[in-house]
Amino acid sequence: MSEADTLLIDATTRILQDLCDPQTVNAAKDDGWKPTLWRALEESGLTLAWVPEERGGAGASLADGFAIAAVSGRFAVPVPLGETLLAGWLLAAAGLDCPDGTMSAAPSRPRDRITLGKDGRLSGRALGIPFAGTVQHLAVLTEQDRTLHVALVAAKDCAIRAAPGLSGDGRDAVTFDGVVPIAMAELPGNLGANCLAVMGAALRASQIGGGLQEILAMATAYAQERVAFEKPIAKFQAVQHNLARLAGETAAAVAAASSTADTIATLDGLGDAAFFEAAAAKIRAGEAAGEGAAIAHQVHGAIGFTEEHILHRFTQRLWAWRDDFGNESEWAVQLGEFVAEGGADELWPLLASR
Amino acid sequence: MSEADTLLIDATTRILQDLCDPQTVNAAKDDGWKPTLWRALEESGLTLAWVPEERGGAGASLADGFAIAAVSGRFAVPVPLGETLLAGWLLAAAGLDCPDGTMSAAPSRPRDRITLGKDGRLSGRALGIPFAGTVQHLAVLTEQDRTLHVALVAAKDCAIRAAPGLSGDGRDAVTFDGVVPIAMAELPGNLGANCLAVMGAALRASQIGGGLQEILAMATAYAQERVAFEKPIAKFQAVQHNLARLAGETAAAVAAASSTADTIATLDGLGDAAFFEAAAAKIRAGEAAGEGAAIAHQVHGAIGFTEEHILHRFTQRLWAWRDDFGNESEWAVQLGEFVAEGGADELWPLLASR
Amino acid sequence: MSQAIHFDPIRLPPEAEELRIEVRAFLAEEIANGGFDPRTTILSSGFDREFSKRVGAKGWIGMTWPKQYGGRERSFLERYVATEEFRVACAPTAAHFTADRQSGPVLLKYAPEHIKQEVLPAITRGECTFCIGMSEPNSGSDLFAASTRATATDGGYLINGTKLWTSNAHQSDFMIGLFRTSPPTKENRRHGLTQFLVRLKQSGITINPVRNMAHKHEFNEVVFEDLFIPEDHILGELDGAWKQATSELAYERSGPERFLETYYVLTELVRVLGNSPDPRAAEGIGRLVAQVHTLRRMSVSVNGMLQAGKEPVLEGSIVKDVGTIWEQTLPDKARSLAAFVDAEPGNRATFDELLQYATTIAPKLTIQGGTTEVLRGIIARGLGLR
Amino acid sequence: MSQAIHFDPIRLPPEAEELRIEVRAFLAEEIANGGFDPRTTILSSGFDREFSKRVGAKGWIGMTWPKQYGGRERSFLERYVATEEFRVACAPTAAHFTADRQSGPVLLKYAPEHIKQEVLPAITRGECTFCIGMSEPNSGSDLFAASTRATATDGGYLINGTKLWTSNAHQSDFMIGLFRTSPPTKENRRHGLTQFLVRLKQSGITINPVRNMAHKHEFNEVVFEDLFIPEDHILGELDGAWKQATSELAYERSGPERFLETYYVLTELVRVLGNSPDPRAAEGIGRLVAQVHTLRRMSVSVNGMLQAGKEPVLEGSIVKDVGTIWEQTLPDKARSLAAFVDAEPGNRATFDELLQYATTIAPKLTIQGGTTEVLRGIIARGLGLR
Repeated sequence: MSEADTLLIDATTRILQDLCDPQTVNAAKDDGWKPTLWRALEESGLTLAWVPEERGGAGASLADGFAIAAVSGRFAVPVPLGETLLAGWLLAAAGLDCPDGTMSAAPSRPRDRITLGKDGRLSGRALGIPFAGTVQHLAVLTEQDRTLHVALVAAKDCAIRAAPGLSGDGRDAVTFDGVVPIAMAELPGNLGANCLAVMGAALRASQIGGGLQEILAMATAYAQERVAFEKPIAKFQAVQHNLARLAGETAAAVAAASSTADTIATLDGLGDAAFFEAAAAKIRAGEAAGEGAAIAHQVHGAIGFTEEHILHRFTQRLWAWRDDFGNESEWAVQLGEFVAEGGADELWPLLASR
Repeated sequence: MSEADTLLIDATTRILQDLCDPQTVNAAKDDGWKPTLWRALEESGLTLAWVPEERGGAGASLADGFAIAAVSGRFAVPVPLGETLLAGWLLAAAGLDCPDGTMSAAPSRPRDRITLGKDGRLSGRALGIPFAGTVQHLAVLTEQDRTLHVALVAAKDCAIRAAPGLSGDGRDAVTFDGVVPIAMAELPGNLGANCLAVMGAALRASQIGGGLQEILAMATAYAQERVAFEKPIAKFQAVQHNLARLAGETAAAVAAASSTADTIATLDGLGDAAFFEAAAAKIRAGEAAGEGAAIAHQVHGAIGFTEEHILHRFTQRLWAWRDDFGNESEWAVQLGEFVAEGGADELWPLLASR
Repeated sequence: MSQAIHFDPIRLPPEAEELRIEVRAFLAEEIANGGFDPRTTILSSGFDREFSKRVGAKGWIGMTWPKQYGGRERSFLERYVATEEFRVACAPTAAHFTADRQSGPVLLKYAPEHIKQEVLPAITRGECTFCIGMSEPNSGSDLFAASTRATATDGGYLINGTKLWTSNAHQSDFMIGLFRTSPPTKENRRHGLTQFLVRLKQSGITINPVRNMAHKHEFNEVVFEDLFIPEDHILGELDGAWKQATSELAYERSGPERFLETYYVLTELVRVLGNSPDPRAAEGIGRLVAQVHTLRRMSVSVNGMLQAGKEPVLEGSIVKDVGTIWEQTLPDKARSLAAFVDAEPGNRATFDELLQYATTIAPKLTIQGGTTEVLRGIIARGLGLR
Repeated sequence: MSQAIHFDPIRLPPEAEELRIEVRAFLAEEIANGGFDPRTTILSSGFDREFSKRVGAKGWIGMTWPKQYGGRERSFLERYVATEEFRVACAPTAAHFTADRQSGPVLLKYAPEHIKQEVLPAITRGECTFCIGMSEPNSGSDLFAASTRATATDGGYLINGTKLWTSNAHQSDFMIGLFRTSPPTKENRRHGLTQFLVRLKQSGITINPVRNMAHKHEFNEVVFEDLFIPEDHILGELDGAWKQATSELAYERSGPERFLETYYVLTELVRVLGNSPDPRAAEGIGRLVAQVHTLRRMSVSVNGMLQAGKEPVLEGSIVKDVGTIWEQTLPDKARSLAAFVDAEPGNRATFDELLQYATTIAPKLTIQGGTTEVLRGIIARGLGLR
């Protein structure tokens, strides 16, 4: 079992509490707080936690990075912290140096392909790239004659069609046609074509787990404050049972995500075990995100449906995160095919091996 | 809107109350009550309600027959009343005379095919035929060079592999290879290959609706009697909400089934409208059967799981009925393909036409 | 034990189907000539006074009401057909729908004659928008906790307090408000509330927007400060609003708007899945269609039974419970079924846009107009459990 | 606000994985030499004393207990591995499982030394079957309503009353029974119940079968008429059973048996869907596997945290709630996913047989050992709501 650095988690939590309190952010009149937050995260080394020190990063462990992601979920962080982490990991994996500033990674949807031509130019398109419209760089997984490469691209060089997505963070369409990367390198042999999807899914599962923990706490607290029919609604059995179900969904997401993070952190490369755990976590956490958000809203009633309440900062990100790096259906088909190929009698040994 | 004969419904209810009270049947040491019940049903003309008088039946309306089926569901009738009704309808549709006694109809599963050879012998196999192991005759929908025929077959002439099925009523495998029918006729042109499936689905949906009404009444009554934590469990909000959900499932099944019965009773032949309604009713009633049985058991707790309690007489039949004449998935694929063929903009006109 | 649940398999009568043809022609022409745009209507509040006036001119607002008040004395099944066609066409009915469904019937039953003569015809002309002033900051599901006071004064009442979640208050002419005229009694905590007709366009009323999580201005906070309401604006019995609350509920709960709120997602889903869906997609469509068909048949049945003088109160509540849960879960099911639809430009842009919107508004569908929790309590009472 | 829900990503230690290899070899050999048949075990009660003795001989019953009582002082994670392997192999463990999981730990904690020395070693040898005498005709979910009396007499107690739903009582040697020694007090309705060790093979006890809806004899009614129990057979505090009820609950709620009860359906589903499932079937398998994997990881985590001295009480209850709901709905999901599997003879006969059985027993999974309603109340309490 891997252990994340509690000091690092505490530091992340403190920065986010100070500079990204959802209540303050929600009430802010403009985005002026964003650069301050980003600077604090960057200066503390959190944004490039997964990049070795010699490549400009903080050289933290894989377990640390997932812990940062889980904390970022608990704050519904509206800056590309997770995305920059992921992009940094991809660049570092290929031995590339990491630039400062915000990044995102592409592709996010399983069927999007970006190819690298003989002329050194990219082509292809990726939809739903988180924060693509606002980040400075993109780390791109690309193919040239079946060889996988990682390319660092300046966002300004790409044609980006902005779309706010559910959370307002941006789920933008990026067209790479003709773009010349700033830097490029082959992906090492211990990583496959699904490496970005697996890491992205694991990251999102961690964030979903964190987000669910927070809306469970919010809904639990609200149920104890809100009075209806002359008692706190927490005293109604229907509300208690709804919250028990929310706790169950939260537990499943948290357990699946932390199991996956642990698997990736303790094994070398991203083999079948990482695929299996990441797929299961993204499926189960994605299901939990949908169920959990619905329950949290039901408990909150009308107030939770308003712009001024922070609940939507979480629920809209939960909905968005379940779509990123493969949705439940996409992962489930892949996982189902993997299991079927092994056959009925190999399923239990597979499960027990985790 | 078609109206069933209330006198007939009352008569059916009375016979079943007298001779097929679930409590009495459940406690009976042997099957001695079965012939008495069957004789009463037969003498009152209920078993051949859908057969014209000149062919040996009661000549009741289609609406009447579906009403009988719904009442039979309310009593979880363990004799082939619905099956004989259906077989009688099929034989009569082809202009064949109906024998006395118990019957069932084949095939029940959508992909089972029975063919009629040039030598006048049947071949093929049908699985899951309700009561096949105990009835005297089978009405069989069969094909000869794409022409549809109805054949009356003596059950003793077939090779029958008995299986009790969920309800114990029998869901038997019937092999027709080499069987020479007692009588045979072409199906009239206004009926197609799906006519038995459509009628069977409509019949089962009616029975499921009746069964759900009864378990809703049982669970409601039980919740008011059973005391836990010093009050009737009906006073617990969780139990109230479970029963409200059961009421919703019951309502959906009843509404879908009665709409289908009305459609078949008022239109000539079994065209697209009958297919659409029967498909929707079998899907929705089948879903309701599963959900509803689960809720009724949850409300009843341990007592509902015992042999001596009558709940299982209903729930096991609900589970069995949803498999007969096409399950939810089979009908849903057919209905989905039908809707998709019409296209998005024709969906609302289709719905509104019903 | 309660009466068995029952749904007469009611079909819409010929006059209703004739009306459907008229309504469809009207809506098609409106769309064709730019009268409204369905997509815009979905994504906005759907409030368009000019459109409402054109609907009023056709005689389709308050169409079941007596002719002397501008109504057309048509049946509830005719109204049913018009309502579902407007809803499915995503027409902007917000400026008249509340008055048509709820406020008008209340006025018809409880308002003094001169108010009926003044207001009802204006509603039918589409010139008069109503909102409903029930909820308050501390009184949501529990309406009888309302604390906004109506204090008796010369010839009327002075209103002080705050209503919340009042949809469209900022664009309305009238509110039917629930105010406290007496404290509750020990025996009956529902005692002491009275319904009033409130004219909104006057001083003493401040309306503040409450934006929703889709960042739209739909709700309002309505603050009353010494607002005077004349005595003859009382609707029904003083202190006895609790007796009136249930009068039109079966209609209100069982209308097509109770399951068609996100119907556009289903239409677009069928479109993106194409004419030859694989078994996975076909099964999904089939199950969704079976459910919406069943809900519609339940809803038609309840309306028809009401028209026939029956009282399907339990059935009406069930339609709302099953219907709102369904319309709420539809976006998630559609998302899953469309997971493998190719994202080539144009293929699913409309679907994705509408799906995203429906996902965002879905949470309110089991909260507004009575939460699932309250509704299931009502159903449980109908079953004899409470 | 409560502590955040947490699951340490615990992996099973090498000694547990070594044990797994041993257990698998044992089970494979048992099946090969006819020691037990998985299918028969599923369809029967799974009670086989000879098998239990062979398991006892391997040292796998009470394996976490002190060696002085026949235990092996192995870790709870080792026990976890053995339990899940036995469960997945559909081995007939009914003759020892209750004693291993519940009764033994109660004796260890509360029984006097001479009883521990007598009974515990016999349990570990697989020679001693326990049942649990908690529920009564009028006391199911509400255990503290138990009314079977234990009246003080010379040197002990006389028991009169009836226990119900007592699984395997007819094949058991002992019961741990909950009897009323005093009336409840005004302040504490849970006061007045005491746990006793009951020797079943004596007069004064009548055991009547209660067949279940699958027509199997699993439950019993156990009638006590002036049964004498010596004083030293009291387990724990007189009148204070309510303090003891929670001692081993986290283990009891979070074991692999809480989500693997119908696991055989998943195995057979994967088999009938074949190696190249279509997207509909593949998605279905994928979602089911994601869920069972997650449950197992939750369950391992809770057991590991317990072993590490933590108190994941809330997490343990959640495992049981989510796990039992899942194992209950699995048969229905499998039925739907297998809808298009061809019915050629042999193809799905085993699947259909097991599916039918699982469908029939599914209702009990959210009732036995604490209903979903009671469990969710416990979770709500863990969240700080009660």
